[in-house]
Amino acid sequence: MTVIKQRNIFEKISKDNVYSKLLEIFGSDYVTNKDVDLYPYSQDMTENKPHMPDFIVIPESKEQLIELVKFCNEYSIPIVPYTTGNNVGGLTIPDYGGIVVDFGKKMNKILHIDDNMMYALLEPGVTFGQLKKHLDENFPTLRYSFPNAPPYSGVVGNALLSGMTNLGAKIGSMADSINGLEVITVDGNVARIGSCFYGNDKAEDDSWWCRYPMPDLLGLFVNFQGMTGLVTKCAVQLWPKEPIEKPQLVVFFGLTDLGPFLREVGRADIVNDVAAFSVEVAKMEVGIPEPVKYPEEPFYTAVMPMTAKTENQMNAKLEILKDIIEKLNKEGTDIHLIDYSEFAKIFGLKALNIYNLPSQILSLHEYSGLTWFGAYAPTHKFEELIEKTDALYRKHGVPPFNYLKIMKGGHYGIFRPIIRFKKFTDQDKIVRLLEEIADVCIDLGCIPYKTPSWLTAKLRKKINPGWISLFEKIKHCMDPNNIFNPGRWNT
Amino acid sequence: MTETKDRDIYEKISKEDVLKKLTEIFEERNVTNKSGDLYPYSYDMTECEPHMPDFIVIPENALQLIELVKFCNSNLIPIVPFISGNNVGGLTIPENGGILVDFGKKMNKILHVDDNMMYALLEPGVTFGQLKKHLDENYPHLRYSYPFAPPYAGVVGNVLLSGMNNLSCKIGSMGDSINGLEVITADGEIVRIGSCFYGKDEAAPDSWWCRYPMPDLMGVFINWQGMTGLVTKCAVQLWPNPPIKKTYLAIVFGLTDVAPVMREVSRTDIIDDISAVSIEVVKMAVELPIPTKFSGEPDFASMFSISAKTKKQFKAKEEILFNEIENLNKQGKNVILVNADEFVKLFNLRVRCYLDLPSVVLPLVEYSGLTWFGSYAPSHKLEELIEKVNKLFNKHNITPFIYMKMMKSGHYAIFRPIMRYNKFKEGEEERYHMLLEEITDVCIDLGCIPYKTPAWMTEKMRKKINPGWINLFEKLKKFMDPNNIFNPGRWNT
Amino acid sequence: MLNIEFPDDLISLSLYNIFSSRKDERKFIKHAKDWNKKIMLHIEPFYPVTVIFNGSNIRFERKEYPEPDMKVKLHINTMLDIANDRLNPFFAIEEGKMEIEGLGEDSEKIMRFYNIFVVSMQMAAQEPNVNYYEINKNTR
Amino acid sequence: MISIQKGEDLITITLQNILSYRKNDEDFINLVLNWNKKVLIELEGFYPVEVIFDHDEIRFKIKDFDKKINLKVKMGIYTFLDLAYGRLNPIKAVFKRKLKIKGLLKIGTLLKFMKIFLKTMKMVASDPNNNYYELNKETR
Repeated sequence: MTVIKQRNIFEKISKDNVYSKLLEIFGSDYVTNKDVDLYPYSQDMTENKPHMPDFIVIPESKEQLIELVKFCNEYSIPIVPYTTGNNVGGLTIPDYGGIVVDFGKKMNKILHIDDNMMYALLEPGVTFGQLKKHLDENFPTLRYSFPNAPPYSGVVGNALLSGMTNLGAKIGSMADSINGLEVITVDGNVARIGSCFYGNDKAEDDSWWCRYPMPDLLGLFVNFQGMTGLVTKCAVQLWPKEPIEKPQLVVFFGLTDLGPFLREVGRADIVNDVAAFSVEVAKMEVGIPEPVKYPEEPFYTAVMPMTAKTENQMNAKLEILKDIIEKLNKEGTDIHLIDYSEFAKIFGLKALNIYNLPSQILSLHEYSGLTWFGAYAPTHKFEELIEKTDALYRKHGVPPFNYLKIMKGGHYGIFRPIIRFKKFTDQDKIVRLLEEIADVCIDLGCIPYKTPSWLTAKLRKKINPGWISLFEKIKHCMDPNNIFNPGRWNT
Repeated sequence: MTETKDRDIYEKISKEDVLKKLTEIFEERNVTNKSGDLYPYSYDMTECEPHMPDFIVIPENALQLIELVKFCNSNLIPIVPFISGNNVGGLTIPENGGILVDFGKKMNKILHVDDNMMYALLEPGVTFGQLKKHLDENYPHLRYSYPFAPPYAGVVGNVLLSGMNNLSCKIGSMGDSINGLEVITADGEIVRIGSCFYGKDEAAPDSWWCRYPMPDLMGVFINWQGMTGLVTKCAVQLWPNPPIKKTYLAIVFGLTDVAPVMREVSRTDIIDDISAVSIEVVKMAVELPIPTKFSGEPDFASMFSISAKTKKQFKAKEEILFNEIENLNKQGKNVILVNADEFVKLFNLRVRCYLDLPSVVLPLVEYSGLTWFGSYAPSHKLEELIEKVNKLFNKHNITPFIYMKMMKSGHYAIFRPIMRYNKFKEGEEERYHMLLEEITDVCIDLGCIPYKTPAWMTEKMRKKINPGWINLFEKLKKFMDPNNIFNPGRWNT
Repeated sequence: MLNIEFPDDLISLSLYNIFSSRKDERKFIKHAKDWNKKIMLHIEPFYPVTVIFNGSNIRFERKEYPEPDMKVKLHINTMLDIANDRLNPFFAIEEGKMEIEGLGEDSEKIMRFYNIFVVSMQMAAQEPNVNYYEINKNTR
Repeated sequence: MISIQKGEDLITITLQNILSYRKNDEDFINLVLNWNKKVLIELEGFYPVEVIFDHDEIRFKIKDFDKKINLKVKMGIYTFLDLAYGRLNPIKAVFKRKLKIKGLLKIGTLLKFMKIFLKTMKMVASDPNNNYYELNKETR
């Protein structure tokens, strides 16, 4: 588990002086050091070891943060960015204490929607629910895409950490949807990256339309978990909303039937996304607290958002989909296609939760603990991944909750075993299972995202030394005093 | 024009000793310093000021290059990567001399094509023609995409510099199609980036399938024009090759109406590629030396390529396109949509060179000189760009040659005025460069962002870019290449 | 007032969902109460489920009972066609899309089956998604 | 041997491209030689082009047309393509008013024009793209 190297962060300056400086920057209403306030920020849903921050600050402007960064860099005080704390990787647990910057409260404005170039310029605190509402009400012809996360989780964090959403089969990782960033670097410099990079202190609202073609500095902040700077603005791509919607449900009676299906349907380029779950998850959805799979039941169910501009286009897509399933069944799979919205009404409308995102996947939250091994995966290893993890689940007597996706027209996959648990009671068992799953998956070439530090510790042993030293060098170049979210990737 | 900062690169070591070392690393037959051999590497099609390299080396493996980089880094000798010299930005002109590494000759292998995860693992020297041939023969169900460039241009250079191809309306900039890189950094360390990053020295050929989700070190090498390291391997995404393909030609009357036409059609998300050229360009293809536009002639020709898995799907897409054009005509535009293959045959087959990429785009190569302002552009500014740039062309009475594209379902656009000229005609180069500078100023003011930028252009940009970006850029460059040995001079480094 | 046992397999859950929306409805109670029949329903490609009507109780069992009073077999998509009024149940029987054993001449049985199963299904299908939005309104 | 003026505008380039296709072919030469007629071809949406058949020469004009025109032909681009690709029979086209012709009575002229132009156009259309592939085979 997370190794916390002891480090006294108040060598150069007393805690009291830090406090008074923070009061000076943010004002007394927006700074706290009271345990009751700090406690909720000391942990998340996962098993990762909690650690108390020393201060919480609630910023409202870039200027405040510039001052904060300069100050913290001078005195080597850790800064941990926080939006809503919904990540499943302990990413905002302040492993070394220091200052948690809560963007969720006041830096949560939708600054601009560009109708023509189809993007949204956001502050870090904007949530999925907020963005969806804003678009539905003001730009009904545009859509964003949503992950399998509650509506009160953050858009910018998801994009910066290569999350995946319900357009994943079409557009791939969300990292490729970032048009531009405004970032505060360790020296207190504000850098505007992407097509918004013209203009001395301010960029035009209509200039945040692309990441390229200048030297790609954006990568320095993608998937770095806040280790290289403080992001204060982010522009993400939006997509045209197509009038015709016909989600489909696919059931898989063979344990590994899902593998070939995901590969084929991904390449066919006809669905927006495939969200494939173990049947246990589907049952959990309609309120079975401890779902078990009966032998007659299918192993997996997949929900696939499908949209089109015209009925003819939709029919053409469905025809292709049916052909794929027919072909696979001829080759021995046992796969069946069902109209999802119709089925959901018969089966229980709660099931629509999985489709109408963002939504509260209720049953996940009835548990105190939630953790997972979320990974980008090689699609030709799907079968092996399913079989091996299934065996591990059974060995530990935990119901298998696997969540699979196909990404970017079939170019890669997502494999994500999810585990709910009761904190403090069965946590140790779960941790063991999770570690075993992680080892198996990494050996099969999976690459975890939103990684807790106990996982990056494993990764570091497998990654080529050249990569590690370049990573270390860049981290050092960007953050010589290790003030930005220290501890991530074992920094 | 490019200022070549004079820098004596042989302070630390004599030219002779360098030659000795190079021969030791690459063997005599793969090293030259004869001006006869060096000359062709000293210039390109553009007006960018030529400069002779001191040596050409032809590598065949990474180990040689590691040795080279270590040597150059400790002796401060510039290294300039070269594939086929087809870029239109003077990017491989060795502004400070030094060693030019020609990947095109021996490091040009297609190392692996992954049928399932749809990517190709390439050495830097692989060309578009070579890749297309290889796929057509061995993986007919897969395709790569091709730029408006000859088949002997390099694939890896194009992706590393965010080029755009004939799938751009679907997939956007090629910068997003890179799955992984193998790079040699200044200290001679070899770095594998992307999902191939597991494994101490070698990566499994089936592990080059994605850029994410680990910290994105790849950005450090994208669009950097070789300033941060030497790329020795690159994996690029391939796409399914659908059985049905067809190109439609939209003939657009009215100078700026092509803009809304491209914008609307791109958003329908049914087109693989949308490109548009001034009508004069179409006529150039027919060997008219200086074509002029007559009244009554349309202003732009726009090409839409559609592909589909089934007839039904193709018909559905066609229907959507027809409706879109109908709407536009209802709104007062004047667009005639015809089947490109049919029309071109009656018009003149030479025009096919625009359809069957990669191909030698005849009207370009038939001139000795070629230069352009190639940029990513805000699509809502296209009208203004066309009007203003057209004026400039006419003012200098040079045939307007404007090439445009819509990228990634309409998220952004490409605006690229192009000029062919006669390199060896007295005063010609200066006359065209003057126009190019004026075009550059206008376009940058309207928010265009040039790519594959020559140094004189980055100089203009630096004045407009926010200081925070410049600082970060300088900091990173200094840190990746403290002795400034990697393609010095690019971005005025 | 009927009580319907809460099952825990996919198909029984669907039936539970269909019935429970009507469990306080007079007409439904009239038909379902004291019917005391075992109806085996096999929704392909899934598995057979036996619905046991016993006094005011409805239970589900994931198996074929020895001699059920009725056996019904149809594909899930046929079921959805019927539920959404795209297919008349009687044509479905004629066309062999819905196989029914043990219908006999007992018109009351037909009536009850029709009302309990088919009508309930159709009602579920026609219902607007209101209750779903209720569940979730806080989160949207 | 017929000499054909080089076109400089879209439509003339097209006409030239079509007519040149047979310029060395016996029958074509016999048809055209000393025909000495002026034909005005207009593609609707574009502009008229005068084609001048003058002894062993074919020339084009896009303005200052001659007073005396022997034949005026007018059609839309789609009719043009349909005729070329044999989807539409010229006689039908005339009756359907898709192909509008002034000077119908000079039936001889009309028929000869059809032989000279429409027939050639169809030959061009049905020709495989060989010549193109010839001209840049080294690059593919």
